[in-house]
Amino acid sequence: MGKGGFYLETKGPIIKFAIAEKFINLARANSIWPMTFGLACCAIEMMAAAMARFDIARFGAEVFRPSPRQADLMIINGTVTKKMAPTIVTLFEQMPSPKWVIAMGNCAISGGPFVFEGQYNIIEGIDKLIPVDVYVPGCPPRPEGLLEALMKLEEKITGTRRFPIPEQKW
Amino acid sequence: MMNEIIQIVGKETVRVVIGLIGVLILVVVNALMLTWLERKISGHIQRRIGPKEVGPFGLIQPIADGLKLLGKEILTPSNVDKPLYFLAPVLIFIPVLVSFIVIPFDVCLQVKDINVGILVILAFSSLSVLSILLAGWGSNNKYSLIGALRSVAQNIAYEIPLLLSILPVIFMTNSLSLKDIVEVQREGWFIWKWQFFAFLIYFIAGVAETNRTPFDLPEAESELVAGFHTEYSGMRFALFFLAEYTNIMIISAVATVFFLGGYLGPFLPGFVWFFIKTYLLVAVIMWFRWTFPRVRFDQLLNFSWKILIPAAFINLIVTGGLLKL
Amino acid sequence: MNTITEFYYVLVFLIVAVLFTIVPVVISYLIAPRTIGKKTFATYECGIEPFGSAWIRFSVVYYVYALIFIAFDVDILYLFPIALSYTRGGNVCEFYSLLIFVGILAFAIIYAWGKGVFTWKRRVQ
Amino acid sequence: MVKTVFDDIKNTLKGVEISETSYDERGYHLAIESQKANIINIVEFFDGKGFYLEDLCCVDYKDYLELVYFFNNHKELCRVKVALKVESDKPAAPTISRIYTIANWYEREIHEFFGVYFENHTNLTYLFLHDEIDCYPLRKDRVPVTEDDRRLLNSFKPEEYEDGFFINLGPQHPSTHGVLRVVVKMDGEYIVSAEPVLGYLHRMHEKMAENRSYLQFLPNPPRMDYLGALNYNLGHVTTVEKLCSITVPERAQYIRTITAELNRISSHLLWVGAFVADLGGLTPFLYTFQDREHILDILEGIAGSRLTYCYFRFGGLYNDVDDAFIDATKQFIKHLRGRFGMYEKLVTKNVIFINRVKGIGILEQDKVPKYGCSGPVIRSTGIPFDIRKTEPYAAYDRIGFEIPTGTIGDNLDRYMIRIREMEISLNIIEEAIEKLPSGPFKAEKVPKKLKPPKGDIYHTVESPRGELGVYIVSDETDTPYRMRWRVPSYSNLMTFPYLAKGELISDAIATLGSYDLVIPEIDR
Repeated sequence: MGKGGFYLETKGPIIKFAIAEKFINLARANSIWPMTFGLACCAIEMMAAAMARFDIARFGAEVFRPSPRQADLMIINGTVTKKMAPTIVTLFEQMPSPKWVIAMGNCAISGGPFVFEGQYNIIEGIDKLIPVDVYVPGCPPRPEGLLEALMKLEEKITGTRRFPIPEQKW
Repeated sequence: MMNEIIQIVGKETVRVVIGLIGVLILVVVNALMLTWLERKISGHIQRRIGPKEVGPFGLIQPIADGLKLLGKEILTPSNVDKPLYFLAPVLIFIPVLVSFIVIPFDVCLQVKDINVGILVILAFSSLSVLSILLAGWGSNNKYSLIGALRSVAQNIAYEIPLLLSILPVIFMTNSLSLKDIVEVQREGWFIWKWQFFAFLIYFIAGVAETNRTPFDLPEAESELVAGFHTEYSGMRFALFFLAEYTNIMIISAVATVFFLGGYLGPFLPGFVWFFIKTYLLVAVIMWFRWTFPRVRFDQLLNFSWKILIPAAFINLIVTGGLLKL
Repeated sequence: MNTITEFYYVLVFLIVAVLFTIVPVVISYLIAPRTIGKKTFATYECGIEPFGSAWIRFSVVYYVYALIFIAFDVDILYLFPIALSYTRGGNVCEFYSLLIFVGILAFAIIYAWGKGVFTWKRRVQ
Repeated sequence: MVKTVFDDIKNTLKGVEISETSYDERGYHLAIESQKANIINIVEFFDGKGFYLEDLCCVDYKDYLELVYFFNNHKELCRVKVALKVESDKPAAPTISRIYTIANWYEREIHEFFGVYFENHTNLTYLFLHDEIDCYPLRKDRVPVTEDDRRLLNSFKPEEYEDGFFINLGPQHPSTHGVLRVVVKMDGEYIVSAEPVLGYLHRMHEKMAENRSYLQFLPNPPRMDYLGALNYNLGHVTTVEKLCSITVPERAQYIRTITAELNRISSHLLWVGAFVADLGGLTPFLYTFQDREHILDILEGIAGSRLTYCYFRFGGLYNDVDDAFIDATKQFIKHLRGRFGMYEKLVTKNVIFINRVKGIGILEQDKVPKYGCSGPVIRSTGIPFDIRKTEPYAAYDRIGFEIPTGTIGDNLDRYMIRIREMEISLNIIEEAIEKLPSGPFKAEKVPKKLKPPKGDIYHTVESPRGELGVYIVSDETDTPYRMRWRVPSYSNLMTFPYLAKGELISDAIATLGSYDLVIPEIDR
């Protein structure tokens, strides 16, 4: 971004107790509220993850807040164009901390299929603009992919994993 | 005068403190319960499970939410009107707490039976309108502003049917004390004794007063993002949330007292009956939310003025007539 | 005496309510981390910089409703004292006074209705 | 129709070069070579005849640019291509936005991507591109943005708007279903004016097409419209097949019909849910998604992905369907038919819903040609216009079906039409399964490297949102010289400023929802 990507100044809390912090982190991991925010194809799969079949509510993450002020998680679910980029950075900055970002889909990770010589309109990877916590590859990823990303994010917050990783059978 | 005050403080402090602790616990537990209930009910209506992994049946989910919101940064946008912006969440909580003074949970389970009980609730509930207006105006955000203005118009429009629907009951009991009103119903609940329509009017107006679907215009998500609390984050937002759920309970509790015989009922202890009735009504309000679309603003206002208020007038006249003729 | 007691209750609850809202905010302020970005404190408007302030003159369509409300709310408050002593008198004439009072109020609605206060039209120039 | 138009032009517009072309080869009946001097007259002629502007695009031939206007008629198929050559150095052309409202956006688009200046155009500010673009992207040579155009880059300047109450709906807004931005001027709850701002998801599909071979471009169309992926896939594939004269086996045609209709149902189902969610009722959204999952499962079984299917290949399909697919589809038809009753109870019989949509967002029939809208939006006004009937592709001409139409063109009509269309789609699928012939699913001897003959072709299909047109100019290489996508949501959205004017904001949002917008499709 020509007009200057982002800068963040992070400060820890004023008072910090190790035990309290642990509990609050546990609470944070179990109550991740995503922001209502859709970009492209992956947004439909994000919606599907919130619907009856995949039901992201089981993990307490179905409270989609339309205002960034009340959200914890930003799911970048689609191609980030140069016109959209300042908006995304603004929205990310307007979220109160602690906040997390999931880059969902190849477009958000690297520009995906829309990278070619002479491209003039997309950002090749949202991590050039804002810090990303979990990447979900796929074009688009399945809703299960997003659920797994949520698990990964919980693991990142608390340090422990909710379910054991299933054995690979192939 | 001074002596009297000291006397009262000395005599009543124990009761006040016990009552306060009880009410505070009730408010917090109720809000946690209701958020859980809402998410579970919505889940089951929508053919999914709802919160499940956090604690047994997801029961710890609301606690996790609360703790998370506690550990969340509180942002104050730079161009808000700071005094108003700070005052709004404080104001919204006053009516919530004060209303519980007069609600009779059982024959002797009441903080204080004030003889103008219902007036206390009604008077203080007007504060929440003020709070929403302050929140909307103070935020300096256009969605908030529209949400707040809608909220005010809506609240004042539905306050009249609300008043008019409880008036017939007062005509029949000649008392404003909630406990007296319950006691009179030993002869029969008012919902069966002439006041069925009053109950309906009250309930509809109550749903509107608490800004719930189908009257949730102030926070209409598809139009106004998050409505009047768009700019509120962390704990301040949680207070709005807490107040909303407590308000639902208060509206249902007053309906229980006025029309459903309050704590009266066979076999079970009184407060159990009271909570059963109250939460049934709460569940119905939640059921509304997950079934109906939202009404439009003019429809909302006109529904009150064209249907509810005339109906309430007729109901009042009929009650007056039945009592006298 | 009794009234002062009641006021005492309300006052205590009121103060506690205020404290109850301040304490969590303070705790939250102490234990929450903070991040400050360039636009963190800017007004939210879908991620776009808003055009102008929200504090401008704003045409409210429903101000007429507010006017009727004031008239109504005050009048209905008069009904509360009536309600308290309605059945104590044995006379039918109380019913007729009630009828007249409510009738006048109802007339106000009919008047407003007829004046077209309750119709919202699409505004096309 | 074609003959009368031909004669009329010959007689009334003297000195216009007009020729008849083969519809089967080119996709249009008449071709007109026009000059700057007479283009307005020609356009006015078509406007007078009740034609609508199907598409307006530009092709860069290096020595000159060619503006291509497509006119078509809703009543009877008669597609006319009008070509206007403009010099490549400082290109300029007269505007036709006064005659056709939709041309306003088409011309702005061409101005952005090719640098063609339209004389007397009211507002040539950039619609799609970001502020720091430094060249005209679709020009074959790199042409830097001129100083005059640079001033038009930032389309909204706050200082001009100090006197009004302006609200941005979007790009991040729950009601815009993606990243559409509508700048709304409000007067209390009423909308004074609404102006959509596009381009937040412009993914350069048309530029990519010029850089990829026909085969390599296959995955792109499904990503333009991720809800009607197969229909886009079909549009691309059938156009190229027509251009290269590839015949597709009958079995493949039927399977294409079945899968495309399944996809249409899944798209409409999502819309029904999203539309009711716009009105505040969230639960139907979850119910429709549940039904939609059945379709996703069925299509995943044959195409391999859940959303952006790329199932059709030039000359046939990626693979054949099996009995499991047929059984699952039959079961699904039964299942969905049973669900319509529930939707009716939950939505259509709900008095709040009816009061919210009835008589709102009325689009008059006579306004339709000015905007060139299509799909359920045009059918709601009472015009039975459906590409599946007027220009049948796949196996639609061998299957009987009706076209549902509305009466007054309000939101309720658009809702009912989509519900009805789902029922009709079920019937189509049922009939197609019954008639499904055996045989190969792929044409033999389709070369890996397609090199179509020189020339251009315009071909349309009916996507769930309306008329999807693909215009390909081939130069005998394996990459298209120019590929232009005429997308339905674009012209449907153009009616929004008109329909939203003077409405309450809640109604305007319902109207916006009723278009069934897919933003990547508009932005391409």
